Amino acid sequence: MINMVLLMLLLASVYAIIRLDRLLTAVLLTSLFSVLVASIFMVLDAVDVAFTEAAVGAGVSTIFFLAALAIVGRQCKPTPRRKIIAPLIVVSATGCVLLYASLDMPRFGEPLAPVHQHVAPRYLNDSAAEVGPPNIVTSVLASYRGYDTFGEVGVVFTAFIGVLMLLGAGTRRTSIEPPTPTGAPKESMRKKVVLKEVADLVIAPVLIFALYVQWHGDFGPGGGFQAGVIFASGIFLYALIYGIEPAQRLLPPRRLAYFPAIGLLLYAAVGIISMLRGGNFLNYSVLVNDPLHGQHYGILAIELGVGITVAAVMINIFFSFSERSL
Amino acid sequence: MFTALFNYWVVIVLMMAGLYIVMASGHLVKKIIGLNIFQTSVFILFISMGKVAGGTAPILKDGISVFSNPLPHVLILTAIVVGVATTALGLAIAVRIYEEYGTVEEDDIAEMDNHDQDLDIAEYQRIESGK
Amino acid sequence: MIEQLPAIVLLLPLLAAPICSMIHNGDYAWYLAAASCWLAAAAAVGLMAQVWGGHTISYHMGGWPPPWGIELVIDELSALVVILVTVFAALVISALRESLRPKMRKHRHSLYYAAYLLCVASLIGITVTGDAFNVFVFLEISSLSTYALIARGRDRRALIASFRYLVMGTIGATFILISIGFMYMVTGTLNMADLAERLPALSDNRVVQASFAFFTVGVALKVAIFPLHLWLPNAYAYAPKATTAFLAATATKVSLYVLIRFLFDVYGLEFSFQQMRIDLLLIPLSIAGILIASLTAIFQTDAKKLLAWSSVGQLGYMVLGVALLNTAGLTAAIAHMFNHAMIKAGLFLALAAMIYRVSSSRLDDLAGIGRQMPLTMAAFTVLGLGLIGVPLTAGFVSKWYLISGALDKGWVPLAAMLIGSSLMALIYIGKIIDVAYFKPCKPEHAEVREISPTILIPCWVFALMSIYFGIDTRLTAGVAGRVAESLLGISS
Amino acid sequence: MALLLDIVSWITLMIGSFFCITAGVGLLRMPDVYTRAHAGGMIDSMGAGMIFFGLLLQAPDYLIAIKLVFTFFFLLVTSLASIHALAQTVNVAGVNPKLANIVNRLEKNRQKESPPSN
Amino acid sequence: MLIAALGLPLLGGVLVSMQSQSPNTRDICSLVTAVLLFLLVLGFYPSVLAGNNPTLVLAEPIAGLGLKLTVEPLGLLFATVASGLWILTTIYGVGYMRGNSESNQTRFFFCFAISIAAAIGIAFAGNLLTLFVFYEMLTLATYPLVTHKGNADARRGGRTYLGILLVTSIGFFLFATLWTYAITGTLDFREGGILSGHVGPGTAMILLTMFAFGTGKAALMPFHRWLPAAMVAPTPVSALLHAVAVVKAGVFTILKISVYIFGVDFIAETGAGTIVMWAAAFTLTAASFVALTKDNLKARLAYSTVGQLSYVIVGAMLANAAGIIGATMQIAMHAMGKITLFFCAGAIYVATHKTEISQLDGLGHKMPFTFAAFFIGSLSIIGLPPMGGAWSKWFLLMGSADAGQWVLIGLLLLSSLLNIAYLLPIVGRGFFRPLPADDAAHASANTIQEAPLNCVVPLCVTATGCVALFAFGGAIYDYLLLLFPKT
Repeated sequence: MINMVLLMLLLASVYAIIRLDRLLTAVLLTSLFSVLVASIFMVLDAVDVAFTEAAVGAGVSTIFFLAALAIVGRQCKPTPRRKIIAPLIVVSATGCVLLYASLDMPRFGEPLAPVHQHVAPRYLNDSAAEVGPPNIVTSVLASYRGYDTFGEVGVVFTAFIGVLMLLGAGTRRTSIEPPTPTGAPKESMRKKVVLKEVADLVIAPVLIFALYVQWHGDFGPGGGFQAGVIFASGIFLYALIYGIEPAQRLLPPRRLAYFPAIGLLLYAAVGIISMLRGGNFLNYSVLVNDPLHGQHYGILAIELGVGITVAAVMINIFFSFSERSL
Repeated sequence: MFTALFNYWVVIVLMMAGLYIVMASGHLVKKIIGLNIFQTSVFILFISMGKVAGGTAPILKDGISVFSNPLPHVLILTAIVVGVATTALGLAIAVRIYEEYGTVEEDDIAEMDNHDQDLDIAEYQRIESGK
Repeated sequence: MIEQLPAIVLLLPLLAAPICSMIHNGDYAWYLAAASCWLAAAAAVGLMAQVWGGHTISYHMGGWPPPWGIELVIDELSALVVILVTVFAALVISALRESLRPKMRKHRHSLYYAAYLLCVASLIGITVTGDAFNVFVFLEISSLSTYALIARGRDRRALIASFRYLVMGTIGATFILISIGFMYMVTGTLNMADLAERLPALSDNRVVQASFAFFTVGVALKVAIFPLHLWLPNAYAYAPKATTAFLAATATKVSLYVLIRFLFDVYGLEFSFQQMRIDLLLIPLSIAGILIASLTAIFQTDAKKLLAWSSVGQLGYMVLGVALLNTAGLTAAIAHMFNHAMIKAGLFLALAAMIYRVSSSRLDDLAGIGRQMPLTMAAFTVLGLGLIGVPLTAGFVSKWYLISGALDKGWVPLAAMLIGSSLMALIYIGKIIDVAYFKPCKPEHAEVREISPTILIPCWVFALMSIYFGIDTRLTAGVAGRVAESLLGISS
Repeated sequence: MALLLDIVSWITLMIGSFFCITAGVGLLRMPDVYTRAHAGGMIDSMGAGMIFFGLLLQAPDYLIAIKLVFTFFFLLVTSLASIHALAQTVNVAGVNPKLANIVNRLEKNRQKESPPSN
Repeated sequence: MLIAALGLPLLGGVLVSMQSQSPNTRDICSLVTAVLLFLLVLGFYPSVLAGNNPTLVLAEPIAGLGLKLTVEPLGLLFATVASGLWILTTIYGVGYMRGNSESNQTRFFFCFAISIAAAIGIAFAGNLLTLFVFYEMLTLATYPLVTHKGNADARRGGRTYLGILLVTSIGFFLFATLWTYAITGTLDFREGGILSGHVGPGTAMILLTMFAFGTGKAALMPFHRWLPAAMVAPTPVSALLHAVAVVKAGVFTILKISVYIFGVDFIAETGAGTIVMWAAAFTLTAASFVALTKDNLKARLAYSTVGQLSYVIVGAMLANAAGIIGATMQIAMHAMGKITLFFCAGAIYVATHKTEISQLDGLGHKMPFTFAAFFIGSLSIIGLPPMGGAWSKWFLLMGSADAGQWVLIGLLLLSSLLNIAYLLPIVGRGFFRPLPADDAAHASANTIQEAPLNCVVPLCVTATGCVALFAFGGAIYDYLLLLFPKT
């Protein structure tokens, strides 16, 4: 029942986004959209995914959107009448195909659906014996389909290279205040005393929580992606409150640009070591003489690789955007 | 019957809404918002596939036997980060377009492009070869 | 070492990319990039040697057996496409160094090479993988790196072209994700071989039919089949000079490989062609694509746009070859994938060399270039003849198979149309050659002289390869023939 | 004892949700931005507070209880600080509160600094 | 042996292109290659007379269809004609080039050698694919020759030349080849043809028409424009184009296809050749009428070639033994005759820089050998007895009589009369007209005299060749009977 209510809320927020011309509110509504989606994932027992969606969807992409809007401006022209018909037709056609398909879909939550019969049972029953960590999602993510996650880290790295090529590494020494929404005259730091106090109070726990999520991925929900993103949002908070300049002194972008590569290479190194020791690429059982330990170390190592890459990429992209928003 | 496929129908409507925003809006950032919504709704489709009635999160705990299917969760973990990567790159390109063209409205850019065609390309080259 | 080859051929460029991004000196980055590409090419040839004669290799990633873990499946078709990607990437990268030098600061070079290597690695990843979701992930890497490479273009229109490509590419990729989701929903597995066993039994299931529709539309966007090709001309025309050579040669070809792999192997011949009648859709679209693209190419005033439109036309040939559904047609499609990639890469490289000297790609700026840069223009002419399909060139072989495929089906007007369109190719290539050789040179280009050997040698390697593969076609048409028979289920 | 706990938590949950609803209505009906900010603040402080307390009583063991307290503390601090930031920025931008007729303090010293020319 | 035949001219071409500095060594080496080639081709005669055809597969571009070379009687005759006349054209070319001190001669001789290699390739082609490959090679190799001068009209002529030839070859010839491949599954030249039994009369006719019009080099009427346009080239090139390689390759292709792809009896029973025959007959007469109107000497000879080529096509389409033999002999005779005429035209140009027929008054006294050779050549073209041309015309008439085509006989005789009408006046003007006044003044200063020796010698050799062919007519006839083992 709960997810039906949440889905209705989703529909309402999407309708609002379609109608809105003021982009700032549209971006905030997208962030609300992600929070709602995260809560739906919670209800559908997808804890890891809810974690990531909340951190990534609501946190990081909203920051990127806001940074882009700070540069591009917040007003967009309403779509003229004639430009509505064509998309409407295409969209309704695709929608009909999807509805036609939904007639044969297995019932929602149906235990006998083919999805649960073929490949999944082995993960559920044997993963404890074969791979080890109780959190099956982490064991599937890191070990069974480790190559997928390797591709995934590749995607993040590609985005990093792309943004770096386009916007530069955010290295220009610019001491600029974060953009105050109303563009009011620059107030001295004194005005921000409340925010600074709260920030000092909150940033430390956030960073520690990120490390907790990183190492705790085997037992509870969590893992490399979530940890990286939470660490990055901690740094964003610091940058937004204290300004880009101190944040760049804390994590100099020129050196930070190495870390995504280091994370990806760490991940690949684990794979290559397993190749050198005789197994196939990313086969952790051969890492140490005892296969179960091998899997354990393997997962820890690649989760760390993923964490480093994702955190470094998100922070670097933020610095690139902030450098441009003069 | 209604509750059985409700999830999927809402997801289909969300997908179509996302697609509509991408196609209808002229503003580049609005297009990326549309893309974001379109991808996120596909993720809900995947996750609602994996739900087992009465199952809990796929974390082994003694005493619990019915679990939801972990495989869609793994796929969606990957897909979410793909979505963010695409959004980040799209926004970077949109920012660069703003710096070059001065606007992010699709039709202003198109009209500027046509103007470029009539602009005397030779003059454009001279700047180029002068650099 | 030998049985680890599938992983090695993928890892070489993929690991070279982060290392490249860390090296700040442009030249060392280039050496590393070129070395990794050439090593990957050697590994690809090793792979083809293992698979020659119809065997397949299965490599279990992470040591887990297929439906649970991810497996890499390599048969002759994927070995051929991997060779195509790696060898042409290696050739283009050796030409890349020269054309990048003045325009970008040192550091940007290494980033450029990193993005290039990521694109190469992900294209290999798509060709080699045997897992449906893995195709999506690597497709996403290749698209992202392509958007980044195109956005580096000198002209500001490259940015808007790259953005439009990003929007259409992401919609296409998400369609593919939806179709993978539907396939997973009704079969419970993601492994392609496993899917191939389970899908035919569910052929009347609506979800499978919808997944087929979404997959075809998604990949059609990537392959730039006729109505969904709008992003390609601008993307190729405004991309930085040498990158177009690589993109034109490999990006669309790998997506076509994915289309062939899914249409024939995963969905199965009966489902995709007899039941869903996809060939009734593909044949008119490809014919329209060929005619309209060739016609637009004739009236273009910008050389790169002209070649980009001709690429759309040639892609129409390949799709037509697939849709003809007989051995000759399919052989033509696969052989043309290789031949067209080689010829188009050479043409774009030669054109890039000329534009690098004349710094404009408009046709009347290339006037009289034949005398100033004789060797480059000679390579361009040889490759242009290859594109038209003059005998003793690679283009002729694939045209021959395609037209005989059309005639085998008894469609004489279709064969006549194909001949007509190769005449159109004669016209637009003739237009460039005529401008280059017979028009007097512009005063300000008087002092233009020959390009440096780093670009000239790859151009000539492409030209000589296009002649060599016109004569000894064991690798192209031979492999294509065997693969066509196995795909169509004709036991030779 | 368990029954007593259940009744008390039931009551606190009801109060918490009541507060949330009133704050929701407040968000819509309040005239200007400051009052709406106050309503928003009330959701997290009172509404969420009572709900967390109710849940705390239901918590089966210590670990979950500590986690609940920690989340509540974190939620309280961050959301109230963000509402403060919102209100302050609006104030800096020079929006005068509708209800009370007190002139905006910043407005005053701005006039003080630049002598009234008119 | 076969490899040497194809490889030698290519090797010669490469050698020529290497010695661009020293003209002498270059000319000698191209001459030596020409002579060696001629001897090599003659070497094939004993094995062909003995009946076995040496074959060789060069490469396998398409599965089951290789680049195959086989030596058979028809091909061997054409190869002999081509290689023989190549020697003479090289000698003449050297003289002409030296005489006019033309620019970039190395490129000229290089392309010359490549086109001869292509002609040999066409002669010895084993299947239709190899024929098409070498046919295209010939077009591309002769293109730089046509645009040798590089000025505006040379380029325009070159563009029409390449345009028509490439469009017709890719448009019709390739399409017809593929169609035959699709129908019969093989493209090999075989006695008695491969199409009999696979295809009905209607499609056979369409196929043959496509092949005929597809070979642009045979200059059937709508596609003959390139031949006069190619006149901008220097004379040795026109000699090469009209007598030795290009046009001969065109008609030889049609002849070979009708004999070895369709088969003579198959054409006879299905009447597939009627369209092409009447098209050729029309070209025959029309070209002769147009030749009458042309004042430029080379243009007139060009149109006369268009006419003479249609004789060969008509012979091929008559589809009986006499017709085919007449057609093959016509190839040899016309080659010999027409090359003499072109050599004379070249010699006149070298000596007096005159190109218009009206300017040729009274040159006969000054250049007796050239005009005598011209006279003999014209007789051979017209087909009067002492010259070889008579035999081919005779057999063509016999063939038409066997096929009962009375209208055709009339047309053949009419065109022979027209030949007389446009060739002999030139000879008359040369010998019987007095020199015009201003030339007379020069005559005393003796500026006008014979062209340089190595232009005149080839003239006389080819003239005597015409007469010799008349004598050897019988030997050629017996040799050609090999084509029809069964009759």
